[in-house]
Amino acid sequence: MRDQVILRVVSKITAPFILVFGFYVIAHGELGPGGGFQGGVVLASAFILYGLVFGLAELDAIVPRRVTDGLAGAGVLLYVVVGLVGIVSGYRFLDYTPLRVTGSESAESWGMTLVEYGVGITVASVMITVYREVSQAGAAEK
Amino acid sequence: MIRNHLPALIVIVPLLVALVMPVLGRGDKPWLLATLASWASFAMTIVLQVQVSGLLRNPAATPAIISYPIGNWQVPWGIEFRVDALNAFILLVVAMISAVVTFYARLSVAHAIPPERVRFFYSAWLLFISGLLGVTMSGDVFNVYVLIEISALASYTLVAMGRYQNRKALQGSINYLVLGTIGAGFFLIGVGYLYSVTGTLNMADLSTRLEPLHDNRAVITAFAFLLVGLSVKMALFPLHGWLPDAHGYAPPIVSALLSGVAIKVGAYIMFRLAFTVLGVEFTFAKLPTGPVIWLFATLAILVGSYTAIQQTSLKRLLAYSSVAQIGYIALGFSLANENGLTGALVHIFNHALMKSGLFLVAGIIAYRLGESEIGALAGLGRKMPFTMAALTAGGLGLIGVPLTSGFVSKWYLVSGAIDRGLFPLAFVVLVGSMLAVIYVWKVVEIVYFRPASDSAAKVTEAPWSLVFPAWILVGASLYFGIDASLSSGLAQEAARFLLSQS
Amino acid sequence: MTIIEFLLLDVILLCLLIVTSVTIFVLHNLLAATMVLSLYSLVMSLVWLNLDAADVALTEAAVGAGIATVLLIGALVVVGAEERKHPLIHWPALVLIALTTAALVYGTFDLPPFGAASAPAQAHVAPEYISQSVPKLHSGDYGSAKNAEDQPTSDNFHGHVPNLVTSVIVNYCAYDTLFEVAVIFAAGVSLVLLLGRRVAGNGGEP
Amino acid sequence: MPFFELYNYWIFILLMMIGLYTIIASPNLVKKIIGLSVFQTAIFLFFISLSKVAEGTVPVTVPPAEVYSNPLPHALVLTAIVVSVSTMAVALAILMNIKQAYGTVEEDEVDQAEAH
Repeated sequence: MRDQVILRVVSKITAPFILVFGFYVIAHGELGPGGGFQGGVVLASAFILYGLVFGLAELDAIVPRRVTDGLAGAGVLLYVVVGLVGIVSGYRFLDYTPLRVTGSESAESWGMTLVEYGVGITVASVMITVYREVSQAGAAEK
Repeated sequence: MIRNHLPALIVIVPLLVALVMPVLGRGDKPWLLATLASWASFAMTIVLQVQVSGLLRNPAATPAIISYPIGNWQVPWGIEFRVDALNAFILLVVAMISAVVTFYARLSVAHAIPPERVRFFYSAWLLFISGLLGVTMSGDVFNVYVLIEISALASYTLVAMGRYQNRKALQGSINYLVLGTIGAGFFLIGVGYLYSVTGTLNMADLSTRLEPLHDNRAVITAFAFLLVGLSVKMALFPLHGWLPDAHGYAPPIVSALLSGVAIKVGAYIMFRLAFTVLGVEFTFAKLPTGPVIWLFATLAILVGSYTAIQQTSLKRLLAYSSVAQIGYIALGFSLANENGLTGALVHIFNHALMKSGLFLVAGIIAYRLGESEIGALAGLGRKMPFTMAALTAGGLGLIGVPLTSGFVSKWYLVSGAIDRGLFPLAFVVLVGSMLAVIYVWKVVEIVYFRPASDSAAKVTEAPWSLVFPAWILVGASLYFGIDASLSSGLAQEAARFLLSQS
Repeated sequence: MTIIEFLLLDVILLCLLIVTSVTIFVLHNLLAATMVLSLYSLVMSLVWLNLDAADVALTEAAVGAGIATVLLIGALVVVGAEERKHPLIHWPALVLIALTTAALVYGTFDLPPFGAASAPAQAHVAPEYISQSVPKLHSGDYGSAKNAEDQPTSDNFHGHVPNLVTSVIVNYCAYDTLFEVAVIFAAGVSLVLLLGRRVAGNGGEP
Repeated sequence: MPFFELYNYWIFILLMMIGLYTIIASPNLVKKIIGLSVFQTAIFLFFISLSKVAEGTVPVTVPPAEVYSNPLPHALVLTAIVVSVSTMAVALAILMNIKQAYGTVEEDEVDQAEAH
């Protein structure tokens, strides 16, 4: 598909919008349907689209394997760290109280937001890894 | 501060280390971190055991129950970790075996897995351990499902890693996956039925709300499905079909943890549901659980031992022996009296030591010889004296020779059967031991009384970093055969706790 | 939407589910079976939407009809898309299924009626999730199950998250969710272990 | 009439059994994995059926409504869906390895290859 100029241009233009939409879905989870998992899938789809159009090598150039490997762990790590903050500040594991936004009536907490982003990061990186491994296995078969 | 958060930290430490594994390089660093994490969990488990057990406090007291509501949400709304005499004991077994096996893993993994994958291997390994530790403590039935699934998912992959030695590992892995997922599905249906009639997922809350519902047909169905699902996970006959291939062809350290610990965790959940959630009254008086389980337990002991005799591969022999040993645990469960339960629980402890030790020995043999056919062991008694002594000592434990820990468990089981007046069951335990004599002797005879083949002539003793951990486990199993006061004391405490729940 | 409309839609969609699932079994072309599976997922997500589970429906549509389909197609490229013909009747399986069905149906007779507002699942625990007034404990200590310090505080969590499902996921069931993400991570690690990097000259490997 | 009270549960059982039958009766391993997906999704249908309250609405409080369906089973199923798709990914990866090692993904052919 590398010769398809329209595809190349369109996918380059849409990728940032898909990314923004992904973050929107993650952030929107508290208000309506959506959340970390769904948003993560959307985020990954931007990269997968890029990989489909420009090939795996190009995708590796933008997001090296080490980055996705690291981020896959980092997302869960963010989640665990939010949990540990609860312990360190004298509450229990996964207690979001210390991460509350002070002065906010709705008692919205950073904990919930960070946790959602943690989920999104892991889901997105694993989806990219899955796409990579499966399409590589398919390419090796040919 | 740490003292108050042990239930959360025991699970989180291995998980945390698993997460950073993929960014580590090659070399020994992944192994070192994994070992540190598993020993840290083990150390915390010991502290937790002391906090819970009445036996280890001075003066001896009744065992405590520790509740750790995660996120500080009040139970039953939030998820709770609940540690009592029963799961503190199981937790100790899980953490202890994981720690020793991880310590052993370095050379064995380097031998079995391509170097660029080793760090991912340890990542999956720690996720497996973390899941098992979590299942043991969780007080929420759906949380148990999620944790069972994470440890199972990691173990499917770990089993498949045996393909570098034998492609049959892949077949074993996919069968394990399909059956394991169906088993988990059945468990989930049971959870759903219970939820629909009680409206709760918390085990303690379930047990109070189920009290008036013992005649409810949905509860009976739920119990049946939970039992079947868990029987798949613990490989109770006739649902053991996945075990021999998965345990027989996985990398040795994976077999050690699967056979020693993973199937026991399934058995633990069965104890938990039958005694503390549904209650003795419902499980054993209202439903014919006792006879059904002892029927299958008997068949497991006889068929498992008999099939073990016919095996030509050491690891498959050990795998079939595990089928039989799960039979003993189920037998003790079905007796539902103090001696029977003590026997089952102490056998969980003893068998974990023996079987993991023996799989580590099988790993040493694979490391030195590159195969695990029993015929290849001929004459190794002189070439690898320490390894073969461990093999023999572990084998004697499987038989249940006096002064080994296997004897202690069988003693309790036989007395439990006699207490109930079920003499045929006591007889089955004895027949099982006779069959074990045959399969153990088959190996020992080849090791010590056959001349070494040409290829074996150059074999030397394995490095101490492999032999020593194997001997820790086998040695411990010998020690707890001679002085069983600690192991059977804790098991007895747990058994009394279970019987006091109804 | 009236009850009748709801039931009608539910029944029609459920019939579609039966048709698609049987078709999946009968088809010998695995690519076709994959397509029908994604149809099954889509219909299922419509059923769930009809049953008020918008979040789940969205996820099922993305996962079942999206990710699972892509995964299956990727796998079929490698393993081949044609299933060998086999007899459709498998007696041991039929016996097993008959027994399982009997056990499950036996249990349904004591389940609360479908949609009942008085069912235990609706009456216990759930109201506090919906009003987001779950009591919160105060201390970080424990000693025994009934710790005197562990009284609910007046400082309840009155955070109001409009999406109640998200509220349950990230608050009360946060631990499940943590391990859900860990499962995804485990799947990623597994794929690297099982498939990874077998093509020579790949980048990024140290 | 029990039918209208319970039919949703019976359909879940039927779908689950079709999935289970596909798993057991198909010798092709990919088909088994597809069957597994049908089986698991049917169990999720059971949980969602439990959450439904007649005349209830989607559990989102904007705009406010009188009756909401129960959000807890929704949360459980979300978790379970993710677990099931992860299992499927691992299963398919193992199958690709089996194809590489044995040249087939038909169960009986794999068994035969091993017997020789």
